[in-house]
Amino acid sequence: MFADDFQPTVRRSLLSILIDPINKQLSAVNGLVLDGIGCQKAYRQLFSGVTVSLRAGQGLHVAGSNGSGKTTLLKIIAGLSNDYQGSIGWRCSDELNHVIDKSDLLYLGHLTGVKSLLTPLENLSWWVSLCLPAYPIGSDEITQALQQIGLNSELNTPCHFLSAGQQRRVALARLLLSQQRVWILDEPFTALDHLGISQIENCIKRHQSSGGMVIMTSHQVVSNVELINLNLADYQQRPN
Amino acid sequence: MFADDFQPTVRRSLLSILIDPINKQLSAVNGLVLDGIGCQKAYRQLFSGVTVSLRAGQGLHVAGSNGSGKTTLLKIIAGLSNDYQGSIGWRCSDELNHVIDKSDLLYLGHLTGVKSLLTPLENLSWWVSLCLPAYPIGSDEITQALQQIGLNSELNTPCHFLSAGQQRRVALARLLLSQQRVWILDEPFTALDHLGISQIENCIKRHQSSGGMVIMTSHQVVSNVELINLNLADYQQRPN
Amino acid sequence: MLVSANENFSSYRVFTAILFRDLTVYFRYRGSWINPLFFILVVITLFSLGFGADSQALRVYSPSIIWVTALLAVLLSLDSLFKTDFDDGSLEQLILSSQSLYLSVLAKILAHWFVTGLPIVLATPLISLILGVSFEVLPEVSLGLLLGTGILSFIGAIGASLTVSLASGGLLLSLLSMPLYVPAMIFGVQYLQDAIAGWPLVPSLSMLIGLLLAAVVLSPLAIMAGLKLSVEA
Amino acid sequence: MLVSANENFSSYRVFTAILFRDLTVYFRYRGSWINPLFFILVVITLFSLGFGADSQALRVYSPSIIWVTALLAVLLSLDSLFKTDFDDGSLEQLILSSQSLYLSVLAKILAHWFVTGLPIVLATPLISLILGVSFEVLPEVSLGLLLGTGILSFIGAIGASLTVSLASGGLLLSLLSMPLYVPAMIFGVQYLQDAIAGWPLVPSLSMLIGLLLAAVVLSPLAIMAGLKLSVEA
Amino acid sequence: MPNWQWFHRLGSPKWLLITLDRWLPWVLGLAFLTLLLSLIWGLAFTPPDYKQGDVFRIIYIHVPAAVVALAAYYAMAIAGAIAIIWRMKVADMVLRSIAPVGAVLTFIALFTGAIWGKPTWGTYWVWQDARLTSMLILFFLYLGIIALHDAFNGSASGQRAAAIMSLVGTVNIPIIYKSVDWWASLHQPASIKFTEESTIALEMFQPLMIAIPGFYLFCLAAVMLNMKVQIAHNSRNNSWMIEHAKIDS
Ligand code: HEM
Ligand SMILES: Nc1ncnc2c1ncn2[C@@H]1O[C@H](COP(=O)(O)OP(=O)(O)OP(=O)(O)O)[C@@H](O)[C@H]1O
Ligand SMILES: Nc1ncnc2c1ncn2[C@@H]1O[C@H](COP(=O)(O)OP(=O)(O)OP(=O)(O)O)[C@@H](O)[C@H]1O
Ligand SMILES: [Mg+2]
Ligand SMILES: [Mg+2]
Repeated sequence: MFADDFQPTVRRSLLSILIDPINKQLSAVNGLVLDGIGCQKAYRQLFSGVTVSLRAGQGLHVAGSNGSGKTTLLKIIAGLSNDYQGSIGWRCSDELNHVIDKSDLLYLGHLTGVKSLLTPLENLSWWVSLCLPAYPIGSDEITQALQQIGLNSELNTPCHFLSAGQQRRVALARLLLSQQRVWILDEPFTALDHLGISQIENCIKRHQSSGGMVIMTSHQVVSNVELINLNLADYQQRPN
Repeated sequence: MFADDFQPTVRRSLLSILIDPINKQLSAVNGLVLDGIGCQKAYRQLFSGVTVSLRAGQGLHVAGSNGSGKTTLLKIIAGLSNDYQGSIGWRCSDELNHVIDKSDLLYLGHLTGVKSLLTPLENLSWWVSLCLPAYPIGSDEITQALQQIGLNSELNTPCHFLSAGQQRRVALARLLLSQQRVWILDEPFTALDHLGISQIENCIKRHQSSGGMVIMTSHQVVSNVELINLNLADYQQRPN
Repeated sequence: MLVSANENFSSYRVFTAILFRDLTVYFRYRGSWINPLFFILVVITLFSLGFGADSQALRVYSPSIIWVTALLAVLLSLDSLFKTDFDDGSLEQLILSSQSLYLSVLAKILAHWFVTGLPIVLATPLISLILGVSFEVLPEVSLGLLLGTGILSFIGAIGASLTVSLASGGLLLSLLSMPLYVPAMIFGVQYLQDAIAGWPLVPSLSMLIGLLLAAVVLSPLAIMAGLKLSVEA
Repeated sequence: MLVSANENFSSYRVFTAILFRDLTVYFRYRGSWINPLFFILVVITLFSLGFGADSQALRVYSPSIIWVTALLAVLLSLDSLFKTDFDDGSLEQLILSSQSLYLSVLAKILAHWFVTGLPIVLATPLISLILGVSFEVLPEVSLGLLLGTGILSFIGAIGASLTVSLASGGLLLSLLSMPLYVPAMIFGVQYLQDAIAGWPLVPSLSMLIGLLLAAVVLSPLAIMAGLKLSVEA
Repeated sequence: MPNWQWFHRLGSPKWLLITLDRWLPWVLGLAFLTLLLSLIWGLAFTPPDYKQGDVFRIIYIHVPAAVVALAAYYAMAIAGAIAIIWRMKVADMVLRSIAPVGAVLTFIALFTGAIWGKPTWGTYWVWQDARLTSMLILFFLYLGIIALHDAFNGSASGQRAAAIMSLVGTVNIPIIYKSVDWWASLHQPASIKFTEESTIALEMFQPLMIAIPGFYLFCLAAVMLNMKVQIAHNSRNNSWMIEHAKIDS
């Protein structure tokens, strides 16, 4: 009934509803709202008044030149930084709910959280237990995800032996298992070859079509995915 | 007389000649030769028989999918790894000279050697003293190089405050000051925006036109630079 | 009801996942658990070397020596407790995990204690031998080291979480932890002295247990705050 | 001729560039040079706390205490000597530089000594005060610490270069360095004992000087090999 | 409806700087007056101690310094708590301003105590004395907080880190206070008591009772000065600050 577009699998349906903290009842999530986000770094206003409303199934491409504040914005949305103005929240049937549960967010930044001493298999299993503890994801599924992303013979090689692109793939394999509603991807295509990029693009498309949202940055052209463009240059103040 | 194409500035002419270690006389360098390079990692032959001859002014684009061994090859050429088969050397008037002086090589890998505690200015000055100690490069030139690459207000901000792309730029500013004959660049376009990429491409073109050589990898399309393509897939052995 | 049972289960899953991952990482470098042990043995040997023939003095000062060395071994190893996770971005994932950071922190410290504190405790007979402490009080000394290394790990982890984003945090960590260690030091040395002299143990033992409980319950709060601010930095 | 003069000049330029860069990095974290000093003061304080009322014993064992503590302070800080350079790729650039790696290594160790060994040497009066060592032998004790911290830095750097590519190298470093430190420890303690007792210093002093010279000349060779190996790994 | 204006003003560095400028001369003047009064009274008009002679007069520095050093730690920890709970920038500045003052006062207490110890106990320092050692620990705690704050190069994280550390450090406070009662000690047990009869002679006591407020005022003045420095540093790029600096010079 509610949030129909959030039900590609039985699992995700668990997340598509939200317990309203005030009325203690379930409500449907229609989208993510950024309201007048601004950030100041060392007395310089990086950007201000960033206002976007993202509906289920939509994606946002944060563009801007080097140093314009894309990473900063993504970290703010992910909840890793508290040093900002404005507000972020879910839109639940026309009301704004400012409590975003962390289990709804997947963040993948410049640092990927892949332990170089562990093998791809161990790395991904750990992440699954950490970020998807409520889902019964078995080791078969984890192996499959890694193979699908192009790691076959390297499943049990410690990651510090892997190439730059292979290490990124270990991190990106999370997208294949993810149950999170919003993906926040900071330059996911770094170090990937063409095949890898198109795989990730497909992955994002599938996520969107099942009602997920994506917020990403990339200096490379994202050709196959439909994304709303947000150019941070439009939100910069003239230096005074 | 000899090696005419190596003389864009007075400085570089110093490097365009080589002291033959056997006959103790000067000889002209015509190019770089890779002869049957092969490398094995953990009982797996990554590639073998890579044979290329690069003339002054030419560039080599090492292509290949993730994990095919591009970084490994570049490190071998740079002299950072001794674990390989085959030989590398200068071609000096038809003879092969196996001593490549380190002062002729500039290597820029996944790790850039930018200290995050130091400012861009300090970082570049250090590199100049370290890798170009024989050249009278003043701090004006260093500042100029950084400004040219797009760092203006950040000259004196410690690098760990800078964005991913800005940090790469601090490292890439070396290219503007470089006096080395061969540039070995491992994915130089990582994290750069469009403007940055075209700047680096121009930089490479200028280097080539003054007789320098470039060996690089990139998963992005390199549109403006003429490069010989070397696909590592062609040098892979079938797994047996 | 269902939700809370489910939540408990997933907390448990996260706790064990972190515990076992950390233990795997520690054991993959064989050094990790041998090193603190080796360190404490070498330093204690050096001390006894320094004390030379005067074995009487050695016996008298052995409580202090044991404590100071255990403290240094723990401090030395604490530097990397959160550091590698910070460097490779795992810490961000840990903080972003929907599960309680409190439990994650507990799991990490526990794993760390398994590879630093526990080997020291197990080496008590060897330490006693080198320092000439009577074997009769072995259980008491072991218990003291068990409680002591636990306290040292938990308190030191506060400093580790605050300095994890700093490049040269190692020594700043010592600087911050030393003052916090003093109460534990005082009671710990007192306890060992009582144990070796055969005096009643209840007062100093109860102090140590109290300190450990307080450290286990309270220090994760400070550590959570420290980790969050480090990720923001 | 011209070439070699030029080469000398550029070697000099590289040496100073590395020295000053490292010093800048150390001083940018104000902690870097205060921390070892602070560490040694705290540990010595803790020791004297442990020794308690028996200030006689304290004075007798002060040579060992001074050496063990200086050793630990140097060891603790050595961990980061090449580590940060390894992590950010500076080490590759250092090795690729056409200039002599020998000189680069010397410069790095010297810079490190300036911020760890030297403060300890300058703190000799304070250390003597805490340990109750007579102020009359201050010059001799300072000289001993000067030579001693130098030896400790150079020898410890060998272990640091070998362990730099390992994630949890810190304690492995101690493990590797300890055996190398034993000769220096023995002669150093001997020297300090002689100095404090007012005995003739020539024999132990000449041993210390010999050790320092050998360490300065020979250890960079091992360190160069260790660094190259670490970068390849 | 309570007037919250002052509370919001606290967040404005400009208003704070002007307020500090207004109050600082008064506090500083009062501090000097009381200190001078207590010192003259204590050094010149109090009879010498029948056992210690004139040496005891160091009490007029030692005790106030020790008392205020401890109180400063409380103030710092409270500022830290406020900084963490309400994320007030002013509280951060207060914390960072108190730390060096507290460190110096602690050092004075240590130093004067050591000097006093020589004639009375026959030694500068006794290691097994818990009060002496815990005072030393307090000194290290102050230094650690300063070092931690500065290691972050002035970012918001450094301020939070220092605040957390100051809160964590409060565990040492009861030990410092109670140490004399818990362990046999050479040091004086608390002799200044407000609920019972003090065990100290009235003539010696009176100047001390002036010296302690004097030290408090002096500490306050130093903290205010430090805060001015902090504000100036934090706002060094702001236009109003540049104007302000011009007016001052
Ligand atoms: C380095 C050595 C010393 C240190 C660190 C030290 C520290 C302290 C401290 C922390 C206080 C507590 C203030 C309070 O209760 O709030 C204090 C008070 C006092 N100290 Fe010391 N002290 C030292 C040496 C001495 C010596 C040698 C004497 C005299 C024999 C002395 C006499 C006193 C007296 C009379 C008080 C006031 C006690 C009271 O009324 O509460 N102190 N000292
Ligand atoms: N303490 C500071 N002092 C000065 N500038 C700072 C400070 N901290 C951050 N900045 C600036 O804030 C910006 C941070 O940008 P951010 O990392 O978000 O960029 P980005 O858009 O992700 O860039 P990139 O495309 O290079 O990844 C940079 O321009 C940086 O210079
Ligand atoms: N010890 C090892 N065990 C197994 N495989 C290894 C080992 N060391 C290296 N390899 C393999 O060697 C290859 C190294 O590739 P390299 O880093 O040169 O790739 P690359 O072409 O630069 O890739 P990318 O485009 O991702 O940067 C990887 O496939 C890696 O799996
Ligand atoms: Mg970025
Ligand atoms: Mg690569």
